Order: sequence, then C-alpha cells, then structure tokens
Amino acid sequence: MSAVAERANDRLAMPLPATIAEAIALEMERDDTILCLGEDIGRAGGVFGTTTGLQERFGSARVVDTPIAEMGFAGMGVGLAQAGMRPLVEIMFVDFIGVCLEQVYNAAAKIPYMSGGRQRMPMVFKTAGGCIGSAAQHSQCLWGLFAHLPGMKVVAPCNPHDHKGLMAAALRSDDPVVFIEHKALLLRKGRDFRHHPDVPDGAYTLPLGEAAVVREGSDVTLATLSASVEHALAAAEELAGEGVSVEVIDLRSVVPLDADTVAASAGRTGRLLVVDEDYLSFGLSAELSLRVIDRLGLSGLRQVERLALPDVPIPAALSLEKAVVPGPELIADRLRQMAKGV
Amino acid sequence: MSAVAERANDRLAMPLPATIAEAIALEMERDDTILCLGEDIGRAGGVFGTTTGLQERFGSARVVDTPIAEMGFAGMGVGLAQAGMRPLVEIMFVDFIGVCLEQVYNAAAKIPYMSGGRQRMPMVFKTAGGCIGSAAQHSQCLWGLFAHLPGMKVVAPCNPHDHKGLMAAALRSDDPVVFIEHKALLLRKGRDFRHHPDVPDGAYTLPLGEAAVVREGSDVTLATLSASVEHALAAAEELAGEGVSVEVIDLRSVVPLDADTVAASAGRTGRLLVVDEDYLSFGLSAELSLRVIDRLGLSGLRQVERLALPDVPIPAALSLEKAVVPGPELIADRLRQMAKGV
Amino acid sequence: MTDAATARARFRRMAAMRAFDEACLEALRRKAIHGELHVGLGQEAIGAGMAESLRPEDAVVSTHRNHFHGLAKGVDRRALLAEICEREAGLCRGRGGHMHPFDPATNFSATGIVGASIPVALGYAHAFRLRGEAAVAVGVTGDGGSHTGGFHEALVMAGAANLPMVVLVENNALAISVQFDDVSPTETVSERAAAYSALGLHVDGTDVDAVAETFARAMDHARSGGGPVIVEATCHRFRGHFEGDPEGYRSKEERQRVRDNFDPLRLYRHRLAAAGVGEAEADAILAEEKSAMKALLAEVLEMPLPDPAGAMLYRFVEEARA
Amino acid sequence: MTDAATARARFRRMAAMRAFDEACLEALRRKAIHGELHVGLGQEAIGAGMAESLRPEDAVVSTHRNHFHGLAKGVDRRALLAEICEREAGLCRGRGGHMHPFDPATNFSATGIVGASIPVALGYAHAFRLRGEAAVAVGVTGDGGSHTGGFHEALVMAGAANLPMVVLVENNALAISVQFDDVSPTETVSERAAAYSALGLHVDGTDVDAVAETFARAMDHARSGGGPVIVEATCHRFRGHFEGDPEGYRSKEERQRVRDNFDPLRLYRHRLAAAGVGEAEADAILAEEKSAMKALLAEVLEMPLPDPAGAMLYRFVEEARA
Ligand SMILES: Cc1ncc(C[n+]2csc(CCOP(=O)(O)OP(=O)(O)O)c2C)c(N)n1
Ligand SMILES: Cc1ncc(C[n+]2csc(CCOP(=O)(O)OP(=O)(O)O)c2C)c(N)n1
Ligand SMILES: [Mg+2]
Ligand SMILES: [Mg+2]
Repeated sequence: MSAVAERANDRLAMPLPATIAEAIALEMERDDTILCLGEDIGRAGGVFGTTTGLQERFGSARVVDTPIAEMGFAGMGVGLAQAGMRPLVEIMFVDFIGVCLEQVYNAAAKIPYMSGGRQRMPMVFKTAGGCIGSAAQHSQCLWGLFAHLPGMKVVAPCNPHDHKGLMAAALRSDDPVVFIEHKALLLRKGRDFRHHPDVPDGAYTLPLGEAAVVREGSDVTLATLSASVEHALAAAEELAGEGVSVEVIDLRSVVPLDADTVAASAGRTGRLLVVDEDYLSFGLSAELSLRVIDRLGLSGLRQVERLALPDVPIPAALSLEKAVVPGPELIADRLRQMAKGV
Repeated sequence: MSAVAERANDRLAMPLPATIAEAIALEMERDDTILCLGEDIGRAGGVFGTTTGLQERFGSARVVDTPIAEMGFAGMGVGLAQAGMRPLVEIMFVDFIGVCLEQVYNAAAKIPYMSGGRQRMPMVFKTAGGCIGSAAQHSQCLWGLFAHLPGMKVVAPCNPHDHKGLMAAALRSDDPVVFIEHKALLLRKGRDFRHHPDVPDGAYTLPLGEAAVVREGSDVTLATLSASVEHALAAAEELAGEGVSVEVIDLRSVVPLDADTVAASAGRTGRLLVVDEDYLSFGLSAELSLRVIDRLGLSGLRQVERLALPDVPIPAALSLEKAVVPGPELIADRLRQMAKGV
Repeated sequence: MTDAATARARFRRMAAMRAFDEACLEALRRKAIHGELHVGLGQEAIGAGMAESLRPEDAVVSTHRNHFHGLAKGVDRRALLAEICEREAGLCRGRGGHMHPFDPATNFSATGIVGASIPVALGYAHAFRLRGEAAVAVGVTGDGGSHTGGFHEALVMAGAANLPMVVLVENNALAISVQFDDVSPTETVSERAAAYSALGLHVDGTDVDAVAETFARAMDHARSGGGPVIVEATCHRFRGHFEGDPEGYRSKEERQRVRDNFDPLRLYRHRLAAAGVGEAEADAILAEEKSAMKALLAEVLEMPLPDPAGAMLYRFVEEARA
Repeated sequence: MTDAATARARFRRMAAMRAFDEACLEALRRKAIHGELHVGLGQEAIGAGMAESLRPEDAVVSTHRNHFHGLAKGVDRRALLAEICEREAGLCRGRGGHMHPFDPATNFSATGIVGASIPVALGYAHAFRLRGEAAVAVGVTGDGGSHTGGFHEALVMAGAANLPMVVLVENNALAISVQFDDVSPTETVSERAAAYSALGLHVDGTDVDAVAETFARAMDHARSGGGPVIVEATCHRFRGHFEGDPEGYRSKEERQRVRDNFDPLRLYRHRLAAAGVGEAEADAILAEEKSAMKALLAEVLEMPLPDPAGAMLYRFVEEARA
C-alpha cells in the first residue's frame, strides 16, 4: 500500500471522537488561550473520547476535569472569556443544559450585545445530543432551544470532515458557539460515514453557516443535519431505486441557518421536506420551512413537509423509540408519500 | 350608583394582580392540596401583588417564601406533586428559568410520560414575562422555549377575565402548566384593558387551548397573545380609520395552540400576520404560520408575515427598545404594508 | 452483636440486590436493554441497610443508579425488572426505563440528572410536614451529586425549615472517572452538614450492619423533628460507571483490588459466622436469590414490548385516561 | 487608629459613592432611566472599604446592585453614569444599562441574575492562576445569592483547586422582602466557609475601617495562595429593593430606624474626629462630591440616546466591527 493510501486507511479506521480531539489539539497548539473544562474530559479523555490525550499533552490546568457543577463551570467559562481566554466548556449531554442554561443564554450569548460590543465572548459549548437509547433525559437534540435564544451560533455537523473544520472554526470564532455532536456518530469510525469520511491532516476551518448539498436530486429537497443526514442519504438511495430523485442538504448549523441554499434547491424541486431529530414544534423545521416560503413565495412550492420528533419525551423501549425518532424508514416513507402527491 | 354598577366599578379599579390573587385564593379554598412556593410571594404578596393576602389567609406552610433557590424549589414542587399536592411554583421573572429549567422540562414535563401515565404532575409554574424596561436579562417572554419542550401547557393571557379563568384552569389541570403573565399588564387596572376587563365574582375556568377572536375584521388576520393583544387592538383601531379591517385573535395559549381558529380566519382574509413579543426565530411565529399553511394549503393564503422581537437581546436604552419590541406603531406599520401588498 | 435472624435477613437482602443487578447484566447481554445501564454491584450494603428503617409512607428519590433503592423501598421487583427490560408490563409501561422508574404506590422515584433528586425529596418532606405525617423523605445522590447546586439549594431549605429529609450520599469516590478527592473541597461530604445546620453522619457503606444502624439513626432524627441529616456511606463501584465503560481511568488491578477487599457480601461472612449462620446457609441464600431472579428474568423476557401505536400516549392526562 | 489621610480618603470614597447613587435617583426622577434601578445607599462602607485593596489586575464580578463595586474597581464614573442613563456614550453604548455594566479595561462586570456572579469570578480566578498572575477575582453577592446553586458550585471548585477568589457577601439581611433569618439555615454566611475549605470572615459592613481591614486580609490571603475566602459584610439597605418598591414588608419606622442608626457616613464622623478631621471638612467633602456628581449628571443628560438604527448591532463580532 502506498503511504498516501495507508494514511487514508488510518483515517477511515479512526473513530470520529479522535478526529474531534485532533481538531481541538491543533487549535490548542496554535493558541494557548484555549482551554477545556468539563466532566471526565481529562483523565478519561471524554466519555466518547473526544478529548482523548488532551490532558496529557496540555496539562490539567488547560484540560480541567470538573466536578458535576455545570452552573459553576459554565459560568467559569464566561469569566475565562472575559479574562481573555478562549474556553471550550463541555456539557456532557445536551440534556443537562437545564441546570446551567442561565450562563449560556443570559451571560455568554447576551454579553457581547449588552456590552455594546466591548466584551467579546469567544466560547464554545461542546455537547452531545441525539438518541442511542437511554430515554427521555439522555436523548434530546435541543438545537431548536438554543437557536430560539439570540446571540449564539449553533452547529451540528454530520461527518468527520465537517466536525474537524467546524470545531476549528468554533474555537477561532469570537462569538459563543454551541457545538452539538451526535452520540450515534461519535460511536462511528471514518469508514462508517456515507459522506465525507476523508479528513485532511492539518488544521482547517469551514465557514459557520453554510449548508452543503450532499446529494443532488430533482424531485424533492430534503434538508436536515447531524445524524439525520446519514439517515436521509440512506432513504434517498432507497428512493432512487423507486425512481424518486432526492436532493439532500446538510444544514451544518442551525444558527446561522442557510435558508438560501435550501430555497435554491426547493425552488427547483418544488418540494421541501425538513427532517429534524429535535422536537417537531417551535423549532428548526417550522423556521426553515417558513424562511424558504419567504424566499420563494407561497406559490413557489408545491409541498412543504416536516418530519421530526413528534413532541413526545423519548421513550425507553426500543419499539417505541423507533416509532418516534426519524430514522431511514420513517424518512423513506415520508418521501414516498410526498412523491405520490401533487 | 346601583350595587351592580358599584361592583363593576370596583372591578374596573382593581389591579390585574388582585384578580390573579383572587383566582388563586378561590382555588386554594376549594382544594387544600394547592400550595404556593416562590420568592416574595408571602409577606410581600408578590413583587407585582399577584399573591397578595394569600399567606395571611392560608398560612406560611401553604404560601411559602423561599430563598433564592429556584432549582431547589422548582424541584420541591415536583416532589410535592408526586406526594399528592398541587403546587404553584412562582419563578419571579421568566428570564430566571435558566437556573432551574431542568426541573421544569426534564422532570415536571416528562414524568407523566416517563411514568407511563402512572405519575400525574399537577403543577403550575407561574411567572412574569415581557418588557417594561430593565433590558436583556429581565424582559424576555420565552414562551417559545417552553413550547418547544414537550409535556407542558403554556398559557399567556391578555386580560383580567382570562387571567382569572385560565389560572383556575391551570390549577385544576392534572398536567404541568406554565402560566406566563406580562409585566406591563400586571401594572394595569381593569379599566385599562381594551378587552374583557369584566370579571365574574366566583370561580370559573376557561378551557386551555382555545383562542378568542377579540376583534372581527375582513382584510387581515392578526394572531397574537399576552400584552401584544392590546397593542394589536390599538393598531387595528388605527387601521380601521384607514379603511383596513383587521381581525385580531388572542391565542391565549401557545400549547395547546389553536391553529384551527386562526386558519379559519386567515382562510377568509387571505392574509396572516403573527405578532409575537418573544424572539422571532424558532418560536411561535413560524410554528403558527406553518400550521395555518398546513391547514389551508400553500395556495390558501396570499400573505403570511410575522412581527416579533428580531433575535436580539433587549437593549437597555428606551430608544433602542422601541425599535425592536413590537408595539402598536410597529404593528400598524406592518399592517399598512401588508394591506398595500397583493 | 447482630442476631442470627437479622444477619440472615440483611444478607438475604444484599443477595437479592446482587442477584437483581446480575439479572440486569444478563438482560443487557440478551439485548433486552438498549440504553445505558448503571448497576450498583458493590454497593449492596447501602441498599440493604436502608431498607430496614424505610416505612411505606416514607419517600425515596434516587439517581441513575437506583435499583437497590427501589428494592429497598419495596418497589415490586417484577415490575421494576420489566421496566428495565423495556416491557409494556413494566412499572412505567416501558416508557421510563432503567433510569426513570416512578412508583407512586411506594413513593419511589428517580432521575437521570445528577443532583436533581434532592430538591424532589425536599418536596416530599414539605408535604409530610404540611399534612402532619410522620414520614421522612430520603434523597439519594452519589458523591458527584454533592457538588451540584440542587444539592445545596435543597439542603438550605431543609435546614432552614427543619424538614424531615435524609440525604443519603453514596460515596463511591468516583463520578464516572472523576475522583472525589480531586474535586471535593472537603475530605467528606458529611462534614458539610454544618453549613445547613444538618446532622452529618459518616458510615462505612460496605458494612450492612453499620449502614442499618446509622441510617436508622438518621431516619429517627428526621422523623422526630430533628431536621435534615446527611448520611455519607463510603463504598466502591465494582463495575464501570455504565456497562460498556472502558474504564480508562482505573486499572484492571485496581478494580480487582476493590472487588477483593470491599465486597459487602463477602465481608459479611464473618458476621454471619459470629451470629451462627454457617457458610452453607449463606451459600444457599445466594443460590436461592440467584435462581429466583433467573426465573423472574425468564418470565420478564417473555413479556411483550410496548406497541408502537401507543408511542404518543401518556404525555397529558387525557392520553393517560385513553 | 486610622490616620487622617486614610480617614479622609475613606470618607471621600463613601461620599462619592453616595453622591453617585443620589445622582442616579435624580436621573430616574428626570426619566433618564426607564427600567428597574437598584441603589446601594446605606452600603457605601463596603464599596469604599474594598476599593483600597483592589488592584487594576484584579477582577470584580457584581450583581444587580453594582454601582459601588464598579466605582471601587475604578470604572470611569462618567461612562458608568452615562450607561445607567441609557446613553450611546455609556460604558456599553446604552445596550446594557444599570444592571449589566461590562468594563474589560478594569476587569469589572455584573449580572442581573442572583448568584450568577460567583461562577464568573471563578473563571477569572482560574485564568489568573493559569497565567501565573498574582491577581484575585472578587465575586460579589447579596445574602440572597448565598442560597443559590451557583454560589455553591463555584465555591466547591474554588475550594478544591485553592483558587484566588474572594466571595464578598453583602448581607443586608433582605432579599427583596425575604429576611435572611427566615431562609438561612445558618446564622451567618461566613460560617459556611468550612464546607468549602475556605476562610470565612465576618465584618460590620457599616464600618469602613473594619471593611477595609478585613477585605485587605481576604485579598492578601487569596493573593498569597491561601485559597478562597468568604467575606460577609453585614449592612442595611436604606431604600426599597428597587426604586418604586412599595416595601410592604417593612414599616416606615423600621426603615427610618435603620437610616438613623446605621448610616456608614454618619457613623464615621467620630472616627474622622478622632483622626483630626473636623465636621466642617467632612461637610465640605460631602458637598464637593455632591456637586461634582451634579455637574456630571447634567453633562450626561446632554448626551444623545442611542440611534434606533443601531438597535441590532453588537450581537455578533461582525456587527461589532461594523
Ligand atoms: C447534571 C448532570 N451532569 C452530568 C451527568 C452525567 N453523569 C451521569 S452519572 C455521573 C456521575 C455521577 O457520579 P455520582 O454522583 O458520584 O454517582 P455514581 O455514578 O458514582 O453512583 C455523571 C457525570 C448527569 N446525568 N447530570
Ligand atoms: C436567579 C434569580 N432569582 C430571582 C431574581 C430576582 N431578584 C433580583 S434581586 C433579588 C434579591 C437579591 O437579594 P440579595 O442577594 O440579598 O441582594 P440585595 O438585593 O439585598 O442587594 C431577587 C430575588 C433574580 N434576579 N435572579
Ligand atoms: Mg460516585
Ligand atoms: Mg440582601
């Protein structure tokens, strides 16, 4: 095997968390004001391994294992940012945000504005969302919650390449960024991804707020993000076999929301399906749908549909979970129905 | 003056908070499992007076002045409900929810479902939202945040009659209810309200989840709630003078959301404006707009617009606040623009 | 000295708890549980020790590691196991699962959010006081939970109002990978009781006799109007934080050392002997409990999973009536 | 005994603080402030006492009642008053207002959320340690804030890591209407320091000499690696919680009694005398500070309000550069 092929192969064998840890390490090397706070991120390297090796390399003052005190260390992050540092604060699961949302939305997200632009808040809240079992209190996505509250960017990547580039961008941003990983993706290796498993070696950034067309199609536009991109691609493949051509767009971030890219696609296909693993109502799916309608006009589309978690706490039983969390089957079903429509 | 007229006059002179306190008192009398927890609700009778007299009447074990420990007493409410009581938990301003959202959305709102319907959660989270100055951390509405998280009803009344009836309904409900008063309304007396200042004496309930058409019109449907209803009525009056007939709908609750009533009206007028004092994006305005579109079809409407707080922390300066918080002038301007449209 | 009957009963309780969590491990192997699973193996002496002084009217609010507390409170073990195995016949019809059991009949509940249990216990305590009931609310947490704001806020209120609340801190010296010593400002949690004008008690949580005695004292104190108590029981977690935990933070040798030296069931053997309960009888108790749980698991695994058609039921009260 | 120069300086600081908040009251009467206003009148000895041992590199994170702490930290009073009066030339261009002043130049900030200040101070403390700076982070809170979870969590971390943090508790015995005695489990806040392995100090917050000395001791302790300190300064709030507070929870007589007996400026007169500073000089200091603030207020009220066209600016960094 050539050296290049070997390298690529190593990358394909690499678990996604290692790629994330690599992105953080590259930034910590570049910028010694970056530091990380969170539970189990140091000695254990993170419960999924997304900070593996960082404490050994950068020391326990820059990679701090905190007690279970999210309000304390989220606020500590705010103070660190005010003191000229660039903290990455890990909230292990996004579900735990209810104990410390205060410091995220009333402090980090509002201080740049409240200070009239005089106090910057370069901070990353890194967290894991999404369902891999474990029920109502450990399976949520909640990006719609953060997006509703102004002042922070909200990112949720779907593949190794984007995780690395968007994490770097988040760490270099002078604005607070909520970076939501998906637990199901964190359990994968590069080769398990349908899209963009390839990752360059050095540091690079991707712009925050640009969606990507990850599969081209002409009959329906499907916009989604995070783990649902993989499900959408699987469903699109299936539908292709049935003669339905689905364009799949990975939003990559909820704030900023790249409605232009979605509208451009939906303007061509005439049909929009927004798929969202977060709760259906008062969230991403309605906002994006309406922004697309705003751009295309009410007459610019034939169908607008959404498939999301139907406003129910996530059940423990697998039989129930499958009925409510949008996976490939539910997505394919919905696409089929839409294709039958006007 | 006749006795009846005198009574009505007393009612008109009554501050809204006294009506709310009356509603709570009537329910506490009916049902001795009801108790109230919160800061300053006892000896002071609430910072706006919405619990005036309750501690004197029902004692300090049923009207508990708590320390500033929202996570503690919100969770205490959950435990009380599990112990067979019906707690009303006051979070003084809704902005403070960031320190205790955990107990609201992961406990109270999810436990009925997580328990398979075996553990009821009869709880009211009473709080005040809305802008009367005091800037970014003390002016938010945030009903969109609660509405995104399943398992709780979210009520935000606009007049004395509805406050009384909906508070009673909330206290009798076996589901968790977030009851959001508006600070600007809490500073008013009965006679200051354009709509329904009249309040019957005894206890009564209103159904949770039914919108009310508070002004009939034929050119534009304006749907909103809470203090914005008053602003909308003022704007509608102004527009009437300009020959534009506006139908104003008070949603009364965000969950359940009575999209049927709004769709019925918008189906007639062909134009929908959703006005929301909460943040614009990922909230009520997109959800309601899209549900109406779902009901009427993309071709069933000529215009769909929304006017809300434009995703900005609320500024301290009055000059800036007026530019972003939708008041009568901003609403009237938007209605005028819409009337000029298709 | 503990008499034979008591010693036997305590040992049987521990044996039943161990067998219960071993059945859970087996259920996981058989893919009947598809989410995280946190077992209490190594911490049986605490669950068994508390059981004796819990009355039906008392309440227990527990954590992600809740099985033993549920069993101690008298939750039906069939319903609990069925819930853990995601069955429609489970305690919560398969909606809650292992981290979120709710049993209004026994005043038992839990939460998967660390520290969030103590405020809920406070609510029970207030209800008991208000209704003039001589019941006590027990809030369970790990050492990790003692650092949370909710722990503080609930104890502030319980202390100021002298409420009948016992906070049981299972201090296994680890919060996932984070060592208690590295993040606690004090050597013990119980010494922080003074900050809440609470009684602080410290006990060896691998010694069921000591736990039973200390926990009884705490319950008496709270029940008789003495106000809140923090009971800290030191113990050891035999397995990973959750099943599948790679445990990169402790060596295999360390884990083995813990199992060899701090197994509450093994440690109890000399007490059993002193009380006149022989090895053979002890072995028989273990075997009985194990086989009972084996049978129960087999039964549970035959039970149907929830019907997907009902996935939206039970959010609101109308749906629960439906 | 305090020497004349020190006594004079302390008195002048208190006089300046009092004049500042009186100017705020006047600004409110003149409708230059349209939101809630919380003044510190009666609590001047704390602000003035802390000023002496605060160095430019130290940080202060304050509360809704933050003016004196800002002045003590060296925030420009013109910019602060202009911010409180919602002017474009204000510290935060009129976006933050009275409850949310941010001054990166002096490491001063505040929050309107009770208890939320202490975790932010913790962040400064960690940064100082990490960068090897001999600076101290001061987190201010009221007595009410000491019951919050954030207070606990931040002190847990500061205690465990021995960080250079001073938590200043202004105990005016009231959280709006709620009396400290009714909701605190302990008689003082400072006695809870042991729960965090922190040093606890208690001082009469109406005595500027005592505050200056105690606060200096706390700062030294933290600065020299001794770890966190809780300084509790007891004091009295002369006015309502906010302007417009009907104060149904205390009688006019009680409020008058407080003003008569616990005015830190009046109480300091005998110290001034002992140090050889006469009544006339003291009166002159008061008058000078008052007239300086009067002039400043007049200036500020001439400044323009923010242009509504800029209402959306400064959320994100691009908008701040624009
Ligand atoms: C608020 C919150 N933060 C983090 C977690 C993730 N988490 C679950 S259990 C746990 C460790 C708990 O440690 P401890 O309280 O000592 O209990 P133990 O697991 O040792 O029984 C953590 C960090 C959580 N569930 N809730
Ligand atoms: C988390 C939170 N809860 C409640 C409030 C409302 N509130 C503002 S100030 C205050 C009282 C604060 O009391 P204390 O900490 O003693 O400060 P003081 O006003 O006496 O200076 C309350 C309850 C708030 N701002 N934040
Ligand atoms: Mg532990
Ligand atoms: Mg106070």
